[in-house]
Amino acid sequence: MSRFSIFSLARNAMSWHQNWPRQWRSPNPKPEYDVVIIGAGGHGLATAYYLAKEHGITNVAVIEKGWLGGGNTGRNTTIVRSNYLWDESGLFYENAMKLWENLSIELNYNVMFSQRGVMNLAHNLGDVRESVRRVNANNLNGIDAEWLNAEQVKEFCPIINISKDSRYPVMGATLQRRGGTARHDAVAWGYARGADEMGVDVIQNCEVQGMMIENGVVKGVRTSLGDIKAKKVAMACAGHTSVVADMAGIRLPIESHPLQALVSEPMKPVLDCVVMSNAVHVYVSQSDKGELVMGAGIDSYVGYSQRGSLHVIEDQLASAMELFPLFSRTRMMRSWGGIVDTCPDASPVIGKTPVKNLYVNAGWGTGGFKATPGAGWCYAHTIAKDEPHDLNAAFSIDRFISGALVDEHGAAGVAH
Amino acid sequence: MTEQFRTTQGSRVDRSKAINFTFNGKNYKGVEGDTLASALIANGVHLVGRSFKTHRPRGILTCGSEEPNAIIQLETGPRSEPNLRATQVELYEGLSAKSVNCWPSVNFDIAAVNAIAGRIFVAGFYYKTFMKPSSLWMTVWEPAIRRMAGLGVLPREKDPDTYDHMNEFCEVMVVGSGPAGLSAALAAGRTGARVVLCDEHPEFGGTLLNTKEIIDGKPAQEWVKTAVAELEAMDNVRLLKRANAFGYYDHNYITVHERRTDHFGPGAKPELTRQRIWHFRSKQVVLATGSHERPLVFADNDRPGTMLAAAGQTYANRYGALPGRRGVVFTNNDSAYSVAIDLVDAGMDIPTVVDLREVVDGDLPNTARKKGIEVITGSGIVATLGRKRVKGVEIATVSSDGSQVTGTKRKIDCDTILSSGGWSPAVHLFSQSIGKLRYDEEKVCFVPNVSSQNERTVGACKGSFDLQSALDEGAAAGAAAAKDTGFGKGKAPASPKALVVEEKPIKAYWVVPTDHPVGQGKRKHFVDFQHDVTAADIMLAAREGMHSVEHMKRYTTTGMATDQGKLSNVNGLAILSSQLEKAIPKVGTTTFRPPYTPVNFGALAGRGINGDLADPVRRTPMYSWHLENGATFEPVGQWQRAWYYPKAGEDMHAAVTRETAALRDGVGILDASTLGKIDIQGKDAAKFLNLIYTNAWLKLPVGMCRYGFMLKEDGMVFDDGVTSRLGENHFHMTTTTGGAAGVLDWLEEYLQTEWPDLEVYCTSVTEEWSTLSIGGPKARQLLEELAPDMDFSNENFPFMAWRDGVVAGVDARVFRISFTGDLSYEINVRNWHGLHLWKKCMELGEKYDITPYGTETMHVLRAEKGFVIVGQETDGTQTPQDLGMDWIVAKKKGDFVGRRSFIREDTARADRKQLVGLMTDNPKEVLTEGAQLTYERVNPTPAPMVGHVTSSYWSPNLDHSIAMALVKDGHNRMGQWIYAHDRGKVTKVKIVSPVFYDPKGERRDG
Amino acid sequence: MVDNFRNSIIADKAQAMINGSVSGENGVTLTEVPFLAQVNIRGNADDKKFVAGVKKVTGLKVPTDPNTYVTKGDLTVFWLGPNEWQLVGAVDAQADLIAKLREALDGLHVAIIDVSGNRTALDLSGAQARNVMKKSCRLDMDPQSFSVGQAVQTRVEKAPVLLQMLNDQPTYRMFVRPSFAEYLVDWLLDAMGEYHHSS
Amino acid sequence: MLYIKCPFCGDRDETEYHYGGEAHIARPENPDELTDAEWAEYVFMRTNTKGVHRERWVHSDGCRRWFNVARNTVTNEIVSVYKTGEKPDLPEASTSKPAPAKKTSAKKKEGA
Ligand SMILES: Cc1cc2nc3c(=O)[nH]c(=O)nc-3n(C[C@H](O)[C@H](O)[C@H](O)COP(=O)(O)OP(=O)(O)OC[C@H]3O[C@@H](n4cnc5c(N)ncnc54)[C@H](O)[C@@H]3O)c2cc1C
Ligand SMILES: NC(=O)c1ccc[n+]([C@@H]2O[C@H](COP(=O)([O-])OP(=O)(O)OC[C@H]3O[C@@H](n4cnc5c(N)ncnc54)[C@H](O)[C@@H]3O)[C@@H](O)[C@H]2O)c1
Ligand SMILES: Cc1cc2nc3c(=O)[nH]c(=O)nc-3n(C[C@H](O)[C@H](O)[C@H](O)COP(=O)(O)O)c2cc1C
Ligand SMILES: [Zn+2]
Repeated sequence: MSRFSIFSLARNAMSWHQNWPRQWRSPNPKPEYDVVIIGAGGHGLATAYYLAKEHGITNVAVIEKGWLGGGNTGRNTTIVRSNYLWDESGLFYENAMKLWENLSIELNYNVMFSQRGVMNLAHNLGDVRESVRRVNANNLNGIDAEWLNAEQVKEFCPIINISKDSRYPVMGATLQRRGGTARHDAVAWGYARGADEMGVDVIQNCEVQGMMIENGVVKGVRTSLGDIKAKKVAMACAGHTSVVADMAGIRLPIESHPLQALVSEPMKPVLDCVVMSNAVHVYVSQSDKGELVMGAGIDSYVGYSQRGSLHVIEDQLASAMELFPLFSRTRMMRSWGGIVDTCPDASPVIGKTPVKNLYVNAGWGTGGFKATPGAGWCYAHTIAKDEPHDLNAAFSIDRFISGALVDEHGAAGVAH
Repeated sequence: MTEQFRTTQGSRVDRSKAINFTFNGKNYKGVEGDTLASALIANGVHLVGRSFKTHRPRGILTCGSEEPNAIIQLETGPRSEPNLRATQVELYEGLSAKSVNCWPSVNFDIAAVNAIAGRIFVAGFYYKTFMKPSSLWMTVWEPAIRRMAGLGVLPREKDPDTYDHMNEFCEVMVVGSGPAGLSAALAAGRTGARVVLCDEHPEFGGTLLNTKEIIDGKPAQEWVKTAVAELEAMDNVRLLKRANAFGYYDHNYITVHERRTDHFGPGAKPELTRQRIWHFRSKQVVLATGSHERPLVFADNDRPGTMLAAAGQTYANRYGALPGRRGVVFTNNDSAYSVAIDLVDAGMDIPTVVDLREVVDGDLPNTARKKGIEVITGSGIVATLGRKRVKGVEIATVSSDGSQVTGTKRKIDCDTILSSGGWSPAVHLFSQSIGKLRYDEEKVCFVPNVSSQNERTVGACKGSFDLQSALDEGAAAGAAAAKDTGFGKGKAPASPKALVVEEKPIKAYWVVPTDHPVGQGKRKHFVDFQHDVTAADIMLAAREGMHSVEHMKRYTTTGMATDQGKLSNVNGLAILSSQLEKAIPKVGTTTFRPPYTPVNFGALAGRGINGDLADPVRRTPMYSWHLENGATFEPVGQWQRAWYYPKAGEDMHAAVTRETAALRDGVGILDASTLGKIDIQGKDAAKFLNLIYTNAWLKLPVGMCRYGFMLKEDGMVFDDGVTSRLGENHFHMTTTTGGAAGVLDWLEEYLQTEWPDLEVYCTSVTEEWSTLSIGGPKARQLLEELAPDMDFSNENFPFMAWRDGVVAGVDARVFRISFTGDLSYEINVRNWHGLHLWKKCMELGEKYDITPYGTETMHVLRAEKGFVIVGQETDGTQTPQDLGMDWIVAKKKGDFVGRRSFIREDTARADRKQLVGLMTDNPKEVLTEGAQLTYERVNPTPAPMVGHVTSSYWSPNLDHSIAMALVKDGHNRMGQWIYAHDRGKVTKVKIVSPVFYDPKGERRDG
Repeated sequence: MVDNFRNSIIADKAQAMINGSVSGENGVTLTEVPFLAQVNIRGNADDKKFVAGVKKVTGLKVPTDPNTYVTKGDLTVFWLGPNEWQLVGAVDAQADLIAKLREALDGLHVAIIDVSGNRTALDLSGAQARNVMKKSCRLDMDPQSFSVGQAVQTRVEKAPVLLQMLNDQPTYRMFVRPSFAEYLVDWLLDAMGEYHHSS
Repeated sequence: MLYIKCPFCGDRDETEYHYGGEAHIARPENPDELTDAEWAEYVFMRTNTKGVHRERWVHSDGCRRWFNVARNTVTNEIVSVYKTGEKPDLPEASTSKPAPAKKTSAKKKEGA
């Protein structure tokens, strides 16, 4: 693989860019692998990358029914932060954050991780209380977090309306300065390129349609391109986890829902940070190309349609206008949906399953993009060692039996 | 300035009505009926903008919403709007516009130096660089990229305009008003069905307004006129112009964005909403959305003066504006010959048509030849000359497979290039509704194949590119659609006869070669004009492994600009397909998404743009009194509750100190009307309560009340409240303010789905009652005055009892319950009596110095007593036991919702986080709510947190701060000292009972 | 008789409603009809005793067709659901009605609840009323779908209402929770603004 | 936005309803007899069907009745609406359904 840099760019420019190699191959599946990962989203690809890099396991296939990165990885609002409430989550996401901070260099792929600061607004006394609680929890966990009062909010983001007469007055916000956004596609591509280089087969347009299970042990997968044997199989298929788990006879505490996002036409920058408000269902940033990238709410019902309802967008924009009156004269350029896999406690599941050598990584719901490097890293450990890493031990399916949920509704909110 | 390029006759503009406008600071004249684009063209202005990345000069390319280049900023001040397409902006007197994304001016744009470094700026270059050192990314590179971002500028002021929404139902919705749409609307309208016809354009007629077709022997525009007149006369037909059908959603839900006033100029019609979103539920839909002409991808194909052929025809025919003096037409199909013919007729010099096909012998080419136009076959434009305007073209014969230039170059002088690469049906709405497409090899385009909803496509949208088919298919579909909704017999009315000119097949030709291999020299083949994506970029993406069309799109950003690929998508995927040597249908299209044409945020927000209309503010009957008496308010869900009532000069602290003292020493009054109230009756009512509350209800005597907890099945507390037995089979339940609606839905869910055999009816009576809580040692005295006929003695009206009576002259139900620990009564009267009772209390209570108090004081008072607030002490992870309230969990009554969860491993743990009180060493120090707790003072990071402060107040009655907290193993740690952390500050605190005040409950009875 | 202790929660909106109304042929008016007697009845329409009992008191058979109401004199019975009805009568009629209903339905599984204060009523009337409703409600308001004799529980924008088509003027009567009344009035007045100017 | 026919009131927009999750998960009669895992099955585990999904809705802003909807979760086509207590056999959804993956293991019974 050729290294990417300004020098290689200049060199290639001389030859009219004719000599760039493929960033990843399109291999045919081998009959057998040590590990088959189902789903080439950010999580699946990162898992493959760390399996190879950290654990030396390179006889790995990532099987993707569509195009790599085309699931939620390719349709999310790219907010990255680690300021979760509970220790289990805070430490998990902080580990991911640390990986983000070095990811471009690690992958030799500019994922444009932009630490422009993420603000979560508080609109009532309950929000304020919960925000302060979270800031304190973060600080004690070594995660950067600040509480801003309304005036400080305005200072940090001058276009926000903090009028007390507003329908949703801003009473303050938490701020994580290290939070920000990343270029979602580049994350998938960078991991794919990195994994491919170490020998991982990323097999696209190949759907897993069944599992081979003998005596409670997984032996491989049945795919649209034929059967593939595997010593271990790892699910990383987000919204489709229940469908794939069902092939192994496993039921999960997961429901899939449509979640929408939209972009405006590109404009000169007016918003240089990320603003989220769970109470009024607004989360928005402005990309380096100038579009406002906004997440809308989740549709209430189970859905696999990658589409959502307009009224969700209309309600959300009405709220957004109150916070950002100047958005009125811009235009929505495109809207789309993803299928998010939600868990009852708004926390993910990463760990072993009742079927031996079959692993699950799911339940990321509206917020798993930020976890991508960390989830891949922990999941790779779990698969390689057949036991969870300390950082993801709390996120086993068993917690639904024991009752040890990690309830992040407050911090996870509607979507982000 | 005069309009040098305005023709003298024909066209739909009114040359007698001049309109003054300015563009980039210069004054111009246009005429009525012009768009900004046509007026600029009439004035010979072609350079209207700069491209996104490399800031190359850009000219007007199209005449509709598909325009990628002519993007402008309209007006200045609060009504300024970024990124409008000049091709859609209707001219009005005084219009002022300027180019976007160029500095200092469109003529001299400094960022155009980008183009010089352009050899490095290929697709995806930014993924390959700017990585090291990482410190520079945030400080240098990203800010630099960001400075280049965006097209127009948002006004900073609040939008002075208004927007609204309309909800409509119809039998047949027709989108697009070309010949196909008009025929469909006529056929459906004549059946009497409710029909809607909408079109983005300011006039109905579609392409018939642009061309010179003949219908029934007369100019087609006469047919349009009669058709529109007939439709206008039908009561059952709604006609919407300037109306972009932007979304086709599930269940035949179509959304339309209508621009109602923009064409009058900003602020000209203040009484009208500026724009409107229509929500249509249509039983049947006819899509007659026409097609988009595709540009040919040839070397230097983005110089100003390059235009789509049909757009040039439209400017001449419809607007009387010639695209130039001398033009070369470049095509791979017959339709462009009618352009050449019309332009010659309009007075333009069209010396040549360059046709990529080797054999060209159709009727239209032959007519063109007869007009003296040279037709050069098997050839292409291989280079263009000029910089800010085309000066000429170089043409040569090219190989039929597109691989190379085969002949010698010949130069033709011209100022305009009119290119046509064929037509792409506008299948956007069809695809949004999940219709499946098929690739038509002969027509060289994707056409609708399988519908997924009640919808039909007709005319050019279906790939039927001739006028007669459009008319016939429209009529048939209109009639059939109406019939499917129960109107008419389904027989299409005979359609008028179009003059049909046979067209010969198009030849697919995706990239026209030039004198160097594509991408390996200075000439660029643009595919996405706004985003500067070239054929070479797409080829590079393919080489780098971006084989999916979706990867190619994202890597190169093809189709991601404001036109959403209306012109570029098919060319892009075709180039990818040839690069991969894969058939076009195997490569496929990217996903079509709403909106068809971008829609203003303000319009989508509708009247909700005014926040108070976006979300109701709910008010109690006493709200006006609170407001007049200086209350501050606290939002609780949609409700506004009085928070505290500061007197002159008081801050919250002072007000709350005064209010709490009043209640403990005298009498206080609180508006508690927002509590949820549910009437529950039926012979199984008590049994039902037993199932949904944790405690026992069968034996509660009539006349008495009881406090209860509700759990979700996971065993965690989700609502609480006092429920009173009104009769043997009749209860009155109260819920938290925020929980009211959810609790009722939830009760009904269990009743209707789990226990349908229980005879119980639940009905919301939340707002039947206004609720006033009157508490304090003097409450009884006041009550006795208010209700002289009632007996308030402890014996006859004990704690946790209720009585009916007349209070202040009106019927009331009085509950003796207390959330403060002091003697307290909750008086419920009809909603409409609430204000009266409140005022009466204030009047009679004056001598006791009655003090209204708000939610803040209520919180302090209840915290002094250790009473929990669901949502403050709880966050969905607490059992009643965690809250120290085992007593509320019945051990013997059997099952209730959530009970089974208690014995799970984690829930049964003895050292869960439990509710306790906290006392600071320093009595004056008030902890911060949300402070985190640790057992040890000094901690490593991450620190082992053992809980947090849920409530914390200054307690004037105790002259000491108090706090409640959830602490791991707290119940076993009474008396221990632990540490509270709030943003760096550490406070030592002692674990105590959460009941701080009157632990024996001696104040309860007054 | 209206006792003078009563206050409508939107009393202070009265002038705004007058100002916001548009007179004339093409107009639209908004008025409050406060304090109507309202009684919620739950019961089993298949039970003849129940039907007869209600009929005895009101002279009306409880409607079983969805989204309808029946009227006799001052009394209207609305269908709210398969086992739920709302009786609306003249101001102050509720006490008497409730007493009689309780007596007539004694022993049956019913609930008879005074909800006179639980909602107030707004009348939107005039030639433009239908357009105002179309701006506000996601139901088909055209006459072939919603006509006199029909009433639905639905939402007018974000306010839950019982919406009655009272007459062909058309007049729409909206029974709305008092806490939402001010919002609803503001919403409707805002929607009426357009007709105010263009008459 | 879905357009759902309440079995009592008729066609109404989605905004009048609340979604109530998967239908036909009966509450266990004797929770005490269940293992923790069986209880978790009832409280948390869901079929999350891709294809025709039977689910509960309540007509919150209308008649307040709970009822069932069988809806194709891919196309949103509503295959059937029926009252609580009923469970009709259903015709297949008419529009495109993704091929449900072949099952190699017996599917578990719903509920506990
Ligand atoms: C609109 C929206 C906004 C969001 N905003 C944010 C945000 O701001 N911040 C944040 O942190 N998170 C956000 N999220 C969530 C985030 O996108 C996801 O949690 C995360 O991307 C999940 O990554 P993944 O790799 O697990 O899943 P995916 O990227 O969805 O990958 C799963 C892959 O599995 C494949 N697959 C499924 N079934 C099969 C099969 N049978 N065979 C083969 N392959 C299969 C799929 O095709 C898919 O490519 C958002 C999500 C959405 C939809
Ligand atoms: N010679 C050729 O090859 C060729 C090719 C294409 C079209 N044509 C001609 O074009 C005509 C086709 O007639 P037609 O009626 O099918 O199409 P049309 O192009 O005449 O009309 C389509 C109309 O729909 C409008 N529209 C499209 N999408 C819309 C949306 N989402 N919302 C609102 N409006 C929308 C367009 O603005 C346009 O006015 C015929 O006269 C045919 O001869 C010829
Ligand atoms: C962060 C982000 C930014 C995006 N910006 C744009 C954009 O500028 N232009 C555009 O057309 N689409 C943009 N998209 C949307 C994509 O085109 C696409 O709709 C999305 O990835 C979902 O894929 P699909 O629509 O192909 O299903 C963006 C998507 C994301 C996640
Ligand atoms: Zn209903």
